[in-house]
Amino acid sequence: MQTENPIRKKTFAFAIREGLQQAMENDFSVILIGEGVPDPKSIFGTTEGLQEQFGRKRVFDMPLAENGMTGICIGAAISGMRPVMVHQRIDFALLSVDQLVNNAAKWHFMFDGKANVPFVVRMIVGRGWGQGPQHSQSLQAMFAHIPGLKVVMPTTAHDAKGMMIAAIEDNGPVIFIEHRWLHYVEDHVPETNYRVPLDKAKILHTGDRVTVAAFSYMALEAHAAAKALHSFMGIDIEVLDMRSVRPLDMDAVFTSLRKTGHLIVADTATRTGSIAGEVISRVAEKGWDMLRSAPVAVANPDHPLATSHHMSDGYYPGEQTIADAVIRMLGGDKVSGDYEQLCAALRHVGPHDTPNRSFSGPF
Amino acid sequence: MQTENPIRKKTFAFAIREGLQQAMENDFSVILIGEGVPDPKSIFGTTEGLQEQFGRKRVFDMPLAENGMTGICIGAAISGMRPVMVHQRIDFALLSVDQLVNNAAKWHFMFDGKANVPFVVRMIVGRGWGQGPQHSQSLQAMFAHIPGLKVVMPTTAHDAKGMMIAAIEDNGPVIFIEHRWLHYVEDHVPETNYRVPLDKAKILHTGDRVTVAAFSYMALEAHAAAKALHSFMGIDIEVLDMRSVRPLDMDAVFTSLRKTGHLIVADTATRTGSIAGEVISRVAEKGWDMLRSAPVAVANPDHPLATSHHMSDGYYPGEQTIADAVIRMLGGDKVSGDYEQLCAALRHVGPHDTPNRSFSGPF
Amino acid sequence: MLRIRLVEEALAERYADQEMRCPMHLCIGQEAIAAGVAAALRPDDVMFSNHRAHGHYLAKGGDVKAMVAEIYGRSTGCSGGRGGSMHVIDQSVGFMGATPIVGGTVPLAVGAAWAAALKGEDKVSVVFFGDGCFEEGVVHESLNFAALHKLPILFICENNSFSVYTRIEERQPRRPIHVVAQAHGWDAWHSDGNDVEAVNAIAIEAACRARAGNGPQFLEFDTYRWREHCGPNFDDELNYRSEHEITAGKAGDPLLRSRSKLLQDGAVSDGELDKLKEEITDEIDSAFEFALSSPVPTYADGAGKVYAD
Amino acid sequence: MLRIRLVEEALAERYADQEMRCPMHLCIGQEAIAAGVAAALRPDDVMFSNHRAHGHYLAKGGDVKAMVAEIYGRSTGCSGGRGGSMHVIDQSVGFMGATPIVGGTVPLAVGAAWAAALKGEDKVSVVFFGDGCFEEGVVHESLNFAALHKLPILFICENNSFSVYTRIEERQPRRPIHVVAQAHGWDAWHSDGNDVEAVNAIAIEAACRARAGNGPQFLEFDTYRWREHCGPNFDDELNYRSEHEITAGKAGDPLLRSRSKLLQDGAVSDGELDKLKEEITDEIDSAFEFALSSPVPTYADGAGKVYAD
Ligand SMILES: Cc1ncc(C[n+]2csc(CCOP(=O)(O)OP(=O)(O)O)c2C)c(N)n1
Ligand SMILES: Cc1ncc(C[n+]2csc(CCOP(=O)(O)OP(=O)(O)O)c2C)c(N)n1
Ligand SMILES: [Mg+2]
Ligand SMILES: [Mg+2]
Repeated sequence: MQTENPIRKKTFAFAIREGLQQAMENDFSVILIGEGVPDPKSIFGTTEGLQEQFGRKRVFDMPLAENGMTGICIGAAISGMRPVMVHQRIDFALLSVDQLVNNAAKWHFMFDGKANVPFVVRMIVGRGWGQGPQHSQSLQAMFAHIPGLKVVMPTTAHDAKGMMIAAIEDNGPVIFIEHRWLHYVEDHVPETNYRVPLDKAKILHTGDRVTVAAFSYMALEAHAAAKALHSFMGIDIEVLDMRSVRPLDMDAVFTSLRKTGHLIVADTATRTGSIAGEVISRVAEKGWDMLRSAPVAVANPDHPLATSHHMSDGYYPGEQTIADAVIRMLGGDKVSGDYEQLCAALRHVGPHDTPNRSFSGPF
Repeated sequence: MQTENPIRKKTFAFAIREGLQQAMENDFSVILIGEGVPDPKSIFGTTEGLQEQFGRKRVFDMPLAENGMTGICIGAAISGMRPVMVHQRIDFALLSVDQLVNNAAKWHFMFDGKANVPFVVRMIVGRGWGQGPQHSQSLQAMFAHIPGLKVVMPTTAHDAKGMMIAAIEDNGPVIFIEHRWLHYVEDHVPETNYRVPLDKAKILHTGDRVTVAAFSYMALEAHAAAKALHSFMGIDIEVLDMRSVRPLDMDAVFTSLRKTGHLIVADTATRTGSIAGEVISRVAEKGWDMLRSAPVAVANPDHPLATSHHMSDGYYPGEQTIADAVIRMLGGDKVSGDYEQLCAALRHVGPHDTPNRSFSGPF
Repeated sequence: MLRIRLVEEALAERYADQEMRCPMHLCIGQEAIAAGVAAALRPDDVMFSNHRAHGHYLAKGGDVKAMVAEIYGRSTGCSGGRGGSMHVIDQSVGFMGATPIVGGTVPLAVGAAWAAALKGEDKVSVVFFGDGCFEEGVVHESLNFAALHKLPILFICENNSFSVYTRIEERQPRRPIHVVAQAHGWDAWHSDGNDVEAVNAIAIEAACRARAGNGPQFLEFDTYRWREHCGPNFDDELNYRSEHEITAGKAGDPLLRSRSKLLQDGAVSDGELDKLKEEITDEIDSAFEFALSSPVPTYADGAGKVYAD
Repeated sequence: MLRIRLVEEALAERYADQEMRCPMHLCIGQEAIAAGVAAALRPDDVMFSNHRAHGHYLAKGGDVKAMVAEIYGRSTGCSGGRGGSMHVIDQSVGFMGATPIVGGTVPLAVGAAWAAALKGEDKVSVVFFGDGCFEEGVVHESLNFAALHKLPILFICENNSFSVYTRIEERQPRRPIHVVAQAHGWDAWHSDGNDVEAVNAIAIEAACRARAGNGPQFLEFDTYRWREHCGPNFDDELNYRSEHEITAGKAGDPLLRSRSKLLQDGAVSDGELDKLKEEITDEIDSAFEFALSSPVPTYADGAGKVYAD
């Protein structure tokens, strides 16, 4: 007789949906809105069936009016609702920066705590299949600069569900960023109604040679690099899935650095002004003595992404980039047979511009 | 008989006006638009008389419609005009982030260089007299994260004019950020039509003990600290007026660091996700060997500014903060009589929430 | 109305003391709109406002002590001193907040109406904004959504024909503002905004229609700002409006008109009005006393509460 | 019209080859609007478009080779391969650019009209957008500014009654779109968008009025999208629109209508039409050949030109 929970493998998209569903079951004030929320594609499956379950009074489509609708959600939030809004691409959310920054982030502060804005804004980072310059931006750093906003980027399906529930229960605005390629990735997703804190990193792979603090999809890339480095070169790096962008769990980074003394930060954004830079600067300021070498950012190059799949091939850093950075940092040699084996293992199979479905957790 | 140019002392606001004026005289395609541009207060005097000189076809007021008007300027720019737009507060420009980021920044790139967007957007950072949470933000980091945008923050009146002319002549979008308190500050402003590059820092004070890379108004604070440190404690720090936020003149920082080995970055923004962090991270990554101690960011605390003048007293770091950071970094002692003299010299006279008019250059 | 006028005149008078260190937009001359609309509302109806908020706040029943203290930057202020004149709030009377980003609160008011509709509450939501604000796209997005869902909301457009120093003719084509709302499917109303009875009559009917499920109501009221856009003074010397215009504008004084009407109708006597004025003056004096005697806060008082618990 | 249809059908057919690796929004069923409007324009009039741009680009005279190569991601594409289907440009024929942020190009078109007016050029500017786009605030900001300055601009609203899978009734109150523009002071026009002659007649008159200084013109055309919102296929199986509706929508086929009309009028013969089709098919084939035989670019080709020289 099996008493332990079996592994319940579900995709990140499923986990988001289940998190939304359970949060809506728990609390009648949770409402869900976004362009396409109730449509047949249901935001990549993440809102499937929710209108059927919760009715048209709680699950809505919306006009194309990002700033206005954001303000409307803020107005609803200070009136006792807990809205969740979805943007199919984070690029569209740029239209609503005014309401997010001037109102949502500051309402609680500027009215001396007299009102709360419980409001979750889901933003999806596009990648692949010619997303191009206006559908592939990864703009977490813009939002993370703003006091009053929390910004999270769950990586695993497990955390997606738990952080969704926690974000909805949070009494302030939470920018909830989902990397499009994560939607396909499976993990153990318990059926229970659980929370994952919005301010804690998690160790994906334990090691004592180099700390890799990684965000969102890059945490998967780092994890794959860690496994290959372990298997083929006997190098154990510590991979932190940062999970939260604001606040940053610097304690977790410092704890790991105390062991390793070496830091790589892997981000999904363009390098300049990125959150990777922010982590590095905090370590330089407050963890100077822990560092035994120059820290390294692994991030996208400082230009927009061209649409052509030929041109996007080479834009994104990945497992190999991270593994190479580790080896370089440790002064390792790249000509050994071990290294060749590692490269062979990490070599990408299939097209570069569709999600690599070999990632499968559980993490 | 005097042949050398005499010092022509003019305010930063005057210099902006003269830069605009000369650029408009040079090139008929330059047009100027913004809420209040032709009104009696003429954007703090920076647009005074320009409508009279250039007519109502080139100098405009505009409706309250930041995103739309930004798009309209972009449309005019790709049609051969060189628009300059003004926001009386950078906070209002948040409404136009979509057009700036999705269109202005990317148009040249995404159409393979087939079109240019020569477009200067002036944004003014508010401070003092109860500007409060929605009128005091300093959001350069948000814009500096975006490939395709140039972002500058001139400090001196001399540079304000020269960089304005250069920005208008640039064939791409330039975010031109003016700290409100700089408008009053005088400097030598030649009458000639000159340019100051958009990508170069400038040394305000030479020294070999600590490098202070400072932005905008903080460069003045750093300069005052440098003078006091020199006079009272015999410490010579090197103050870099960074002038440009994107691109960052890291060469200038590295050149200085090679002498000093110590870095402080002084920014006008809230700390997390700031450009101060960006500079530090780049130094940590690429200038690791030059650093002899942990770098330090001097920036605003990570919360919005309360309106109350009682509460804003203590929010902004200043000369004293920088001087203290220098002394701490050098392991200096703060109990000496010299230090007390320095503090006395730096002690603020008059209200903390109005510009300190004792700053007067020339730099 | 008289109360709003007297409070603002007192603020203007004492502004020179340099203890009210924040931008301040007075509504002197425009009081009838705030008063007439607020009198048509129930206590649990909700209200949002903009940078020129004193009149709205007071008309809805906001505490005058807390407002004055707010402007003085004391923790006893209605926003704990964090907001100043441009960010006032008194949720206990349904005044949900005012902020100075033009257009910023318009969708919030729609959101409050939406929340009321979703919860089945018998409430209307009201937002005040200016003619300039109508140019912001977010207002149109709000018009669309409110019409789509037939929300119980009143938009009150105070058309003083200026945005700062810029005339409406420089900013908008020559068509009445309310016709645009009408095109979006709103009920639209337009009247002299300096006639408090006319304002009130319209507001009563509009609120009634909104409450009865007839959808959103757009009320455009013409009025005139007497003093400078921001600050306590007159600004006639700037010459952006002619002496003639200013005189004509002030001749429409809503207070004077309402006073004559009341006296003529015999609704009140001169003596009663004087007594009322005295009472209000006392109230105001004690509000200023309250503000000035409130403890002086420090930086730390304005540093926390960035995130809700 | 036929050319647009044939090009898009060829794209749809070959999309399965997985060499066109980018989002693609076909306008099959909506061609009459692009064709009818473009035929009313002069070569130096300028045009802007959105995510569903192929028809507009081709109708304005855009190079078919360069468009196909663009979709294939080659450097020989009209945007050097950087844009794909959603960002096409051909400035040599006045096609100033298309981008997929909904509403993004609307103010740009107004800016182009403004520039033309400032320079005294005898040009009109045209922008195409959908019924969904009309909900974006930036469109209203654009309406206001264009009306204020009486700019020579045509807004072409292609009302296919859907935004992705969402019906207009879920997004907007029940009022015609063009009446809102009218309220802003625009001349407004409305007609069946599948009747190319009607579209053309209106566009000619509107362009003429705009050019003559009568200010901005808003043209709303009703039409129907046959295929999925994004991608090459039909999506009837998703059941967000009824079989009946789809059949009725397709019955309005602008090509069929125009073909019958032309044949009936004796303007062309069957044989001439067949020949035309053959010519176009040849042109299309060679466009695909061109695309496929263009050199394959690499990452470096898409990395520079971030800043203008
Ligand atoms: C988004 C934004 N743009 C500009 C401003 C600057 N500003 C403050 S009040 C104002 C005028 C608003 O005019 P109107 O809406 O008619 O209100 P009024 O001042 O006449 O009451 C302006 C332009 C702002 N606060 N916010
Ligand atoms: C600002 C923004 N919001 C959302 C989207 C996603 N999106 C792309 S096309 C589209 C539908 C637009 O509908 P409509 O304007 O009617 O044009 P149609 O597709 O019907 O031609 C949406 C919602 C986007 N690209 N940009
Ligand atoms: Mg006004
Ligand atoms: Mg449509």
